[in-house]
Amino acid sequence: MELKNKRWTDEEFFKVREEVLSQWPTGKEVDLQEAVDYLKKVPEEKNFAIKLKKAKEEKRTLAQPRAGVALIDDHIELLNYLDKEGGADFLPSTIDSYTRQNRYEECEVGIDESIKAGRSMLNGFPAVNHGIKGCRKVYESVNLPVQARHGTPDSRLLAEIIHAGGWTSNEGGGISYNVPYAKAVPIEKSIRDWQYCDRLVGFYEEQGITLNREPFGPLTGTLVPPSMSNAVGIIEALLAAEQGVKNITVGYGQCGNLVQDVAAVRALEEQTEEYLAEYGYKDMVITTVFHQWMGGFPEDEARAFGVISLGSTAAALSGATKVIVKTPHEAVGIPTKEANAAGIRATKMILNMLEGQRLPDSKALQAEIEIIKAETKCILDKVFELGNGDLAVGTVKAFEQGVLDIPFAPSKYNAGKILPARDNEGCVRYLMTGNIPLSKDLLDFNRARLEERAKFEGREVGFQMTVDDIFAVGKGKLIGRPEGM
Amino acid sequence: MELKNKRWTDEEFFKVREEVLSQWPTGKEVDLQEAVDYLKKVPEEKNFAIKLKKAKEEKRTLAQPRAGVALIDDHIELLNYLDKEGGADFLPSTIDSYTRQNRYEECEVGIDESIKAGRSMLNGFPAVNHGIKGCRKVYESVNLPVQARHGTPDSRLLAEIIHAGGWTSNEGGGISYNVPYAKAVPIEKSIRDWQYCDRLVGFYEEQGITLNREPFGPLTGTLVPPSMSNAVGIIEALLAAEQGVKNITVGYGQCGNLVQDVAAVRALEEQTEEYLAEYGYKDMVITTVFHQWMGGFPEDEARAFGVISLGSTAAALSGATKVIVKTPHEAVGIPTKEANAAGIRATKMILNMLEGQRLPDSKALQAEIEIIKAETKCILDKVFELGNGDLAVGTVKAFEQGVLDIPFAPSKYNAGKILPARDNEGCVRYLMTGNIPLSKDLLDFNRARLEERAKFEGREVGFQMTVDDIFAVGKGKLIGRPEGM
Amino acid sequence: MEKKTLVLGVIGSDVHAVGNKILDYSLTNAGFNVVNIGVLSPQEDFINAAIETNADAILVSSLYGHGEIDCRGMREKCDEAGLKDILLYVGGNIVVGKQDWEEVEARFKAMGFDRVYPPGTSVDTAIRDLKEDLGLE
Amino acid sequence: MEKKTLVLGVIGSDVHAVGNKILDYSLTNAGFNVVNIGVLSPQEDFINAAIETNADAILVSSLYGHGEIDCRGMREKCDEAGLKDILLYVGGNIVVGKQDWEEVEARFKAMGFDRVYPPGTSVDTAIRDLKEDLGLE
Ligand code: B12
Ligand code: B12
Repeated sequence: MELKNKRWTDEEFFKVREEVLSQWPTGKEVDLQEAVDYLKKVPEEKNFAIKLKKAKEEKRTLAQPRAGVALIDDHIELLNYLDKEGGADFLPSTIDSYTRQNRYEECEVGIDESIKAGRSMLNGFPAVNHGIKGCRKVYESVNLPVQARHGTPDSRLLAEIIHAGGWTSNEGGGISYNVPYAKAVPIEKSIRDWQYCDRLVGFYEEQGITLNREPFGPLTGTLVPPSMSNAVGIIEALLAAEQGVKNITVGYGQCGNLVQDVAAVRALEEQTEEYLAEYGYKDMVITTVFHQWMGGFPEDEARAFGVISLGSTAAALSGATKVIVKTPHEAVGIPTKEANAAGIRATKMILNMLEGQRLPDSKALQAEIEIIKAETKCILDKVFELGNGDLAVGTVKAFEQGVLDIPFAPSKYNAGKILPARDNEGCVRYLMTGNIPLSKDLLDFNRARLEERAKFEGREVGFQMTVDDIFAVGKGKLIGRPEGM
Repeated sequence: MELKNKRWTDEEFFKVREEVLSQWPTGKEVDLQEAVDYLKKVPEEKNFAIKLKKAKEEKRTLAQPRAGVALIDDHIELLNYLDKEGGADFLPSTIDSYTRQNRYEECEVGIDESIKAGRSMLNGFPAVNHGIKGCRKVYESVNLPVQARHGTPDSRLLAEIIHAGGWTSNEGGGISYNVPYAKAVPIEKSIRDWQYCDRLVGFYEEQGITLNREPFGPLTGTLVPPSMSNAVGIIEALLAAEQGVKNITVGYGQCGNLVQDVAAVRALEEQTEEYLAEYGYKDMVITTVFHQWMGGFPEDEARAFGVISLGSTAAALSGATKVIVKTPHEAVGIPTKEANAAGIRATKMILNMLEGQRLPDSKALQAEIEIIKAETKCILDKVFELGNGDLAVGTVKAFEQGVLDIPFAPSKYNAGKILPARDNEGCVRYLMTGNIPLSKDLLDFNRARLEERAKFEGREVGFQMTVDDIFAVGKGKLIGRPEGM
Repeated sequence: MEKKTLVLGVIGSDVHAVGNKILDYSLTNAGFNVVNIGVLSPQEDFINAAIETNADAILVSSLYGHGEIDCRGMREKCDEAGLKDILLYVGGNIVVGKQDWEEVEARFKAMGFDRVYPPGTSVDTAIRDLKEDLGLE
Repeated sequence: MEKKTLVLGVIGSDVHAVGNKILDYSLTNAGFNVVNIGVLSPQEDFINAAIETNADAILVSSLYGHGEIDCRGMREKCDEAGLKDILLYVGGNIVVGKQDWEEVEARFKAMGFDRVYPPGTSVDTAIRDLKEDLGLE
């Protein structure tokens, strides 16, 4: 089957589906008609898509943690703790790393060992192994909408099981859950596999059940220039819409300059809507998610609270619909449930205090929005051009040619030619532009902003800036200035 | 001696001084000439006034905690802990409540009991009782500038001792350390006593030693409308300048709406400079201090970190020169040194990340600056009018007539006729305007903003809003909406 | 219902006025006759006001940390003044720093306070307890 | 100075690539010959690379929490493969969650790792230790 950005026919879908469901015994439990009946009974307040739509209408920013452990009962206890003691608005189920690699046998071992050890030996919830029954038990034992959060290049079986299990949102996408999460999965393959996940959601939509899909905005979480992650988000939204997805949350990972962060969210929301309209997708519900700082954290918990809080502030002021919450344990290891709840409480304190407040419109904000949109458009134009109008084909070629290029990604299908660095105000800019097709004006703009910093710091623009910037937040600063500045 | 806003003659000053120094035995140790020689040796980096001036030039926001215990060695240990483990930029010495009431005998008891108990039985450092020697020991044992922070209507002896003791800043003022801190001290008396403190600083200035003075901006810390606290700050700056003070830090306590907070700091700085220039005071160095939320805190430490962080963000974005730091223990009790240092670290993380960033200029920001300035001018015009051009006299009369009126103040010399409440965006507005002389436009503006909230909440504008707003932050919100909103 | 009289104030060298004003407003609203002696009040002022107004209860606030010192001997002084068994409540931030609440409560109960309230106590709690202790409703 | 060869990689199903790229860059800059096998690398890949390049040390990164499982038996496999006494370092976030560091270090030393690094270890520390252990300078 040739890769194309085109809605799969039922024939195509159901043919592949047979194979997917046979990948692990729990696959056989999925009966779409029964699942539709089950999902029809999900009350509005436990439907991810509907709750997001409402939040957008009410102009509120809602909070969601990350969390997942190996065993069902422990996982339920964890989620309810985050609801009750943290005040979470949405619940996650972070999936373990073996499931992400489709290594379900190893999950089985992890589950057994966890039972024996009396504590989780997996870094997440192995949803495929627990099957529909396990997922439904989770869904039925909590009071909030549940989403799968992972990093799985091939998430087809997982998607089947979680949605039939009552989880009304799935994070990921053919680019965002491949390039940062895999070494050797061809882009072509992951796009196709995510078309499947999207088509599944489209199928449910056609049955009158709205489910949410969320491209993973932050990618490698490390100094990704906003226009690059926005371009990826928009592509994934378009690909999803083509398969019939209606409720999409596009995402962005905090960079740290407040104006750039707000501009990025606004540009992302506006351009996503523009592109979806341009390509004829109707009745779309587009919301945004802001990820608190996704790079290296400071080890000290008080400083970590500072980082978490600044992210919450930027999220609120940007008007994002949702914010993904970090914890004071971030730099060290998977958080205890207490640390996780503390992160949510700090976040919600700020969201509550800033409810209804926005960064006022200003020349500076408009200028940054314009820059991000212009850069994004340069990239997207070229992607469409490379695909002769087909976005899926264009995306594959764009990665081959480094037109799409994610900094610090492990994937061998990623060119790895661009390098980011902060300018003198802390905005993330392109230092090495590799093959990204920015106009001369935009290239000059990026360069000039970095030269300004270089001058201020009395050194050359160069990779050392990038390295210093990567360590900066962990060391308590935003910009990696030379020692003693 | 009749109260007038006029520089005291040397004769007047030295006559009163005799009496002041005899209030407690340690007073006799103060020898101005010897003190001048001592202060001349204070290196620049340990001089509060100079470090503030530099920070302003470098456009940086520096952090200062509050802290003080009964015994000298413990106090030194505490301060050095806050420097090393917290990263404080300035050190405080919070003075105990007995000293604030000039009850030095009780301090003596408190010191003895603290020695016996092996822990501080006083809620601050009794600087008068420890005398110059004690203060110098503190100054010499730390690496940062030291300031006295208290709440003392009559701080004359305290001022003599701390400045001679090497502490290069004194907080307070004739209004700000009376009305929120006393029940029965006439405004006339406290203004006169603070003229003394200011004249002392003026004397040092004339000897070539620059010392910092800081009016206490937040007043009762509870929903004080920015124009009221700004008016008080400007009056105290003018009164201080008349006595020869050159280096003044005007202050503001966070209200919670980001635009209003930034506007308030900018209006305060600009108007203070304008008024000082208008009344002919030259070579003034005006800096600003932003107090993190001064009202009731949430008990939960994670939420408290949120409040602290939001305050740090507003401080940084306003461009304030200094921020006064709260701690995660705020709602419960005097913090441990660990909690205090944690508050500083969270604060500095944010200041560092936002270094160089400002809230961009915008229509909304300009509009709020204009409102605050206009309200402040209405109040100040009337104060000058009441005093027939004499600010000191005008201030006394203004309190008598409720032209100056601080919400929730304990002083019987305060009219207590005004009531504040938040508008629908969380800005603090005048709900009951008592006798403050706002123009019709401004009265209408305040009313309209509150009506907007009332409509949104489906209830009447009224005192219940004020009550709800007082509890709101402690309960995790900014605006005290009716239950379930 | 019969109007009960409460003496309200902030003890010692303490100037925290906000809670005091709110308590005054809310207790009055709840139907009590509130005699508010305000901040910076010594024990004597509470006792004198209670005698003068024939009060049913004394509500002591202490916020600033010296509460333990300021409250010592208050029950004895009440007894001496003839205010036998008058209801004595205390609340606010009654000790210095974060301390174990059970211990703090026990210390103040041993001093003769009938009810001891931790930081953040809501006015509703106070009203409920007053009604119970004064046999209202 | 003689160029020492290091094998560098991220073990197991772990995709954290940033630290790996920084280590590669900095260790190369510091004069080492770095053979970087990248993320998602099984034990075998480390060992094969070390044999092929006649390496002096193997630097294992593990960030994602499964480090303890992924590293088990690595020393034995090295021994079997004839990499007798090759220097074995491990670093990153090598266990799940916040744990007592002394215990963690002891566990990995018992597994045969020569040096075990806590989260947030700077590259300078690694370079200093490598120079010491490899007898450089
Ligand atoms: C960025 C990041 C990501 C990115 C990674 C992008 C990419 N492909 O590289 C994304 C978002 C994709 C990601 C995914 C996940 N992550 Co992650 N991630 C981080 C984060 C925030 C920063 C890591 C980083 O880049 N640091 C900067 C670099 C320069 O530092 P470094 O990696 O620590 O390496 C330095 C030192 O440690 C040292 N070092 C490292 N190895 C070695 C070895 C030797 C021998 C020596 C001497 C030194 C040394 O030198 C390096 C350079 O100075 C950390 C938390 C943190 N540190 O703040 C979490 C963290 C590592 N991630 C974690 C987890 C659990 C995951 C996920 C499993 C689940 C999830 N939460 O989504 C997935 C993993 C998927 C997988 N299969 O691996 C956990 C690990 C928990 C644990 N050990 O208990 C962490 C600690 C977060 C947390 N507290 O939960 N992550
Ligand atoms: C605002 C404030 C101030 C303002 C007060 C303005 C004024 N004149 O009223 C200013 C800035 C002037 C101030 C000064 C000081 N403060 Co102050 N202040 C606060 C703060 C932030 C809020 C207090 C408040 O108004 N809360 C809102 C009201 C509505 O609540 P409330 O007072 O707690 O009262 C409610 C309940 O407690 C309860 N309640 C109270 N009393 C009683 C009694 C009974 C019987 C019952 C049933 C219920 C009850 O009902 C009330 C209504 O719901 C608190 C910390 C906090 N809570 O977050 C610190 C706090 C009380 N202050 C503190 C201190 C130390 C001081 C100073 C000594 C030193 C300093 N840091 O500058 C000076 C005191 C000067 C003096 N001599 O008293 C400490 C006390 C420490 C301790 N106990 O260990 C606190 C806890 C802060 C801290 N953690 O360090 N403060």
